[in-house]
Amino acid sequence: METVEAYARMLTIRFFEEAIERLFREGRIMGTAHTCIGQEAVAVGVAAALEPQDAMTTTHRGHGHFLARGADAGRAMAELFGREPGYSHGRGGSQMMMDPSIGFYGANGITGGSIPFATGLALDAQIKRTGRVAVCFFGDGASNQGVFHESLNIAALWKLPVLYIVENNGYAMSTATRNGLADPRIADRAVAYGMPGSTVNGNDFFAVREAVASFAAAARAGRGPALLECVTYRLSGHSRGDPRVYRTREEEAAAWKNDPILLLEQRLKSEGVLDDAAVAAHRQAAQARIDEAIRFCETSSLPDPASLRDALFA
Amino acid sequence: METVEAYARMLTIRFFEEAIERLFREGRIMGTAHTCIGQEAVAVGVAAALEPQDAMTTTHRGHGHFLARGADAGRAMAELFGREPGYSHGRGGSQMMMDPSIGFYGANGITGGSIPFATGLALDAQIKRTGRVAVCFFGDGASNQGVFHESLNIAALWKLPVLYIVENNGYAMSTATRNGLADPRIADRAVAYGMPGSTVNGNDFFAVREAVASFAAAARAGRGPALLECVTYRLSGHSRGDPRVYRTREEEAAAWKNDPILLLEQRLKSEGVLDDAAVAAHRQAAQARIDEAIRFCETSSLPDPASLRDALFA
Amino acid sequence: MRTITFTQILRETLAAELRRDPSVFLMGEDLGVYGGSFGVTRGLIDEFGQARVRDTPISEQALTGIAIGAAAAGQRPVIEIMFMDFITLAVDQLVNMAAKLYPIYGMPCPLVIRTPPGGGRGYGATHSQSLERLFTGIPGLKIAAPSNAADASGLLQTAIRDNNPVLFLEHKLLYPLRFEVPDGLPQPIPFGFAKRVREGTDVTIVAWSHMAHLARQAAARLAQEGIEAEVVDLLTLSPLDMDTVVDSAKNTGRVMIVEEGPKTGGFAAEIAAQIVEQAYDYLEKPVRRLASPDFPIPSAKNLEAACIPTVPDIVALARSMVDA
Amino acid sequence: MRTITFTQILRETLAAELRRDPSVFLMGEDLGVYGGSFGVTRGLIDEFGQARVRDTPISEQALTGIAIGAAAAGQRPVIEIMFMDFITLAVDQLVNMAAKLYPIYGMPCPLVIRTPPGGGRGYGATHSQSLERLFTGIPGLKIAAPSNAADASGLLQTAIRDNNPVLFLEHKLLYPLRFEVPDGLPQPIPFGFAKRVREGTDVTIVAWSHMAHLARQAAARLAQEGIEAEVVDLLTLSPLDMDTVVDSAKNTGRVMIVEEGPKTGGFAAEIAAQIVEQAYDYLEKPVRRLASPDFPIPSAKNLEAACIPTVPDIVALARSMVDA
Ligand SMILES: Cc1ncc(C[n+]2csc(CCOP(=O)(O)OP(=O)(O)O)c2C)c(N)n1
Ligand SMILES: Cc1ncc(C[n+]2csc(CCOP(=O)(O)OP(=O)(O)O)c2C)c(N)n1
Ligand SMILES: [Mg+2]
Ligand SMILES: [Mg+2]
Repeated sequence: METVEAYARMLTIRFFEEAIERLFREGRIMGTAHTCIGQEAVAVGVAAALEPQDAMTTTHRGHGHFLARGADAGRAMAELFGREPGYSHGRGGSQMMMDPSIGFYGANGITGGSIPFATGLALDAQIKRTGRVAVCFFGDGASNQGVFHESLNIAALWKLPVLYIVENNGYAMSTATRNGLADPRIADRAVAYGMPGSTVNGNDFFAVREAVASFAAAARAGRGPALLECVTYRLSGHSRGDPRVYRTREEEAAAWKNDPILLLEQRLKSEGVLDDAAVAAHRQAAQARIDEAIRFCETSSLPDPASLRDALFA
Repeated sequence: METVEAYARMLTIRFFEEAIERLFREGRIMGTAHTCIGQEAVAVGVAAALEPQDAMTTTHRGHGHFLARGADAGRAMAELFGREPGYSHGRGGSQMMMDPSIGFYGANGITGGSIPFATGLALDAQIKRTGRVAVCFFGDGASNQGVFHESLNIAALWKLPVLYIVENNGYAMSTATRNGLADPRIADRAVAYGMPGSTVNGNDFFAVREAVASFAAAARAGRGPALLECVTYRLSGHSRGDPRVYRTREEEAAAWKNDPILLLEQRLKSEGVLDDAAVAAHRQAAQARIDEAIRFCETSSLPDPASLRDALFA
Repeated sequence: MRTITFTQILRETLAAELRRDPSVFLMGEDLGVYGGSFGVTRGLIDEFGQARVRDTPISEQALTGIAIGAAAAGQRPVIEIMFMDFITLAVDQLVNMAAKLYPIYGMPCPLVIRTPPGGGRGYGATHSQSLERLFTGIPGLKIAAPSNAADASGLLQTAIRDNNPVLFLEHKLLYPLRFEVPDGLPQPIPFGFAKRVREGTDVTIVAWSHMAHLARQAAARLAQEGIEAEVVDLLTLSPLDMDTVVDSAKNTGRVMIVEEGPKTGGFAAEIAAQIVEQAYDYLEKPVRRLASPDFPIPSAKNLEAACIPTVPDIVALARSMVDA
Repeated sequence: MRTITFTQILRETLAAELRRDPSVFLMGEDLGVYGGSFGVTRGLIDEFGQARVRDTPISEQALTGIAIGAAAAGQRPVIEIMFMDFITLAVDQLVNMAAKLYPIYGMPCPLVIRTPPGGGRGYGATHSQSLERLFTGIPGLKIAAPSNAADASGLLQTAIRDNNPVLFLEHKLLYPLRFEVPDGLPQPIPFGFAKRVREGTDVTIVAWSHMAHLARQAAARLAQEGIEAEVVDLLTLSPLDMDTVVDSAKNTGRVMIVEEGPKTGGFAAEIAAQIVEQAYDYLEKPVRRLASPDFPIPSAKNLEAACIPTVPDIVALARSMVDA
């Protein structure tokens, strides 16, 4: 993925998430959602390093990953609106969408639930020798689930082409990483499986893309899995209505200075790739895509409850 | 525990387990059991380092640990005979016995199932400041269960007084350790939790006792948990009727040369603690204890099915 | 009397039990400063501190197992599983350990597992399930499922003082609702006694948790139509008080059971089967069950609403049983 | 015709499916050289190699989840959970992932989970449970529970070719038993069709898995007493063929259901409830359930035998229903 395209996707994600938060506040969408404001460079950095045939899984906080992978913003948002054109026809909501046609194997509402699933996608890739790499996003909190351990051990044992991308965004809900992990350097956990592990600045699009590209190449070459810790910060609350009592506004203000979008913007400007006018145009275009997505949702039809009737089994 | 007493307990365990295997072959006991022949030095080495108030949990392969901790061989065996005086009144069988009065908190038929349980005993000890240490036995195979990871992380995070004793006996059923663990050096797994981990020769009673004593002292002093890998060999089959197709008779013959009982006997003889007559006397006494246990079982009554009636809730 | 939310009375009850017995402590994900996903434990950490209002990593299996171990050693842990859907991760510990400790090993296990089942908030298929069915068939576990604040408090006190593992269901739609309760805390309510919360002669409606709340409303509407429904709120599913249900069945001759989860394989079936076993000759109609269709709870508002039984659904089925 | 053990026909069936479809593979603990705890897969590794008869570490949750992922990508994994008791560790993956993939995400999940339930071998409370009740209430899972070799083969073929997750129960007491089967492998048996394995007019006995095997024996004994029992073997619990059960209920007017697990909260309750819903007017007697008491299965031979329903227990209950 070209850098400017990556920048544009990060903007799309940001504005998508801001729109979701606004729509909840306004009572125009219901249910729940977890936005990824501040983590856009991880999503897009990873997506930028992948091949079309690669597979991606994500978590409850997955809009960004899905959009980075090429999801249609309108259909993704329609899922939150509970409308028929939503990726799950309104059955799934924010945490349960999938589109294998773009190599996106789903968000997942169970913390850690997709870790073995992605590992299974990698097993399939190994069996079929497709050259596919499976990329599995999860959080610092999810790395405390037992299935993390079980899956990483098996992946390493069988040298499966899977990359475990842990977004260490500082918190699992209200639990700071250091209060959830005995050793908060998550990449260290790779040691237990003799697996390569490393840590990058998750707010640096280039650093993420580079690390993923190199691990993905190794996985494709049959050298097995890796654990990549992307250190970032969840600028959003955990989910809607989070009063964020577990951290200070000062801490947040400091984190905003590392807003990955600003960082990329500054860099692209300093390299002369973009000027102020181009930045404004990109921002406007991204906002327009989101506004259009909202219009699409509001004019699209509700799912028909009768459609559930014979939909239980394939 | 005095060394000669330890030696005597190892003999009791050995003859107990040999009797169990014989009784199964003869059809005199039913159900299932997993014997620990070859692993006696771990059981007794650990037990020898503990204080009376300490707590111990074990696995499906737990007769040795229970006897090392001071179980009555007759009542333990009665449980396998399905008799009323059995530790669980015949309800539990080989894998489900407990006697908190000697600090033994149970065998467990679920591989890995007792890891969080022991961790919870340690939490209780920490809350009550009893100075108790909880000791948790499990196997190389069990260390692949997710709950291992979850429990060790929490124990390290909260600095709980628990020692995780992994008996790396070469196999989980038919699965060689290197085929079950991506990194077969199990003690390495402690790194992920910033927890001390080390490996000892599990066939060396003294090495085990010393390692446990030092970790237990640290835990008692509030310095938290540790992972101790005891490398040993399961000379028995996995359970009764195991044809052991997954390993060669040569490998077994070599392992018999490291029989921990022989090793201890040689050492005690070379140090002049025991002579041939004393060895023979100890062996005879141990065998007599087991023969007496069998007689006890055969003359004791069956449990009354009516006793289950109001026994579901405490 | 005073009015109080379900959430607030649970918080007061937990606080009272924490004060009463030093062996009681709370443990779960984000219970402390955050106060739990639904705010039940909000503020408790200020009075009782981190050691007794204990945040854990996201490790449902171990946190449950650790609580079981602590309970066996004499503590009285009250754990929270943030959504009942996540209790799927702790099934081994509950089924193979907690439920076996006393009957097999003779070891009491005074443990409470608080967890919110239920849909109605658009949270989707993995945050909306009513999974009591995973445990109703497991001997050795008790299950309480209150439908209002007073019962919740009384049952929670009993649960905490019980020497056995108790699954305590707090339906998420109940949390914000306000109920009348006596001043102070209600007395503990013994397990195994269903409540005839409304007397009636035409039809018996058996329910628990949020569906019992709806059943009361339905009965009020039915009364306006001249149908007198008797409502039996089970309070606990294990132990199950069939005597009260059977009495009522004999009284009305018509019984319907309302359950939020999917119809097939639910606990309503057990109640129906027992009614037939015990009151067959008194039945004027086949026992009927009202439940969700056999489909995961969808998130879209209109789909979700189409699945979960509503007051009008209860009214309609009751009416049809009386009419026909 | 030939006689063959349950174990052997499962092995032949797995081999045939492995040969037929390269996307089928087996995965589980100690399946390969060891051949599985009950020997079902013995020798298969020699023909199909380690990649298709795949030993895993002891990690039930991940091995199930990995299989789900592989299935979503187009493989047809057949996993083995060594004892059904251990499936408690995989409940999250089965309930929240496998069962949701198609109905919510629209993603087929062609996965088979083979596992042995049941007691009778003195293995104790965590190696003897009949835990189909954990899954009968979960929409999105299919469940097959054969009682003999021919059905086992036919159902297993169907399970492997189905595009949905199928729990396949192999009762451990059936493994060594010999059954008559046609030469070659039986045809696949479509799911959702119960079998009236014996016709009769006096009483219907509904059962599945090993209890259906016992029910046939009980019916033979009853015949000697002049009681003609009709035996309905369900074959699959999900989908559930109530039509055949209801037909039989209408035919005999007396129905008993035999289940190995504890009585309360078992699947027999569901069948009882549906019979009442669908055949109430035809019943001459209340539907009865025969099951284990609400207690974990004990290991001592005499205790275990006192818990699990036996042929004489079935005979006695059937007789009492006809006599009275
Ligand atoms: C099994 C399970 N446990 C708990 C939750 C509730 N929950 C949802 S997100 C979350 C925090 C996850 O933290 P992390 O993995 O760091 O991801 P982040 O939210 O930071 O992106 C929790 C506890 C859940 N959805 N599933
Ligand atoms: C959850 C669970 N999975 C599988 C088993 C079956 N099983 C019993 S013992 C065993 C091997 C355990 O290996 P290890 O932990 O190394 O202990 P060892 O037998 O070597 O003492 C297995 C697979 C079980 N009892 N529980
Ligand atoms: Mg996080
Ligand atoms: Mg081992």
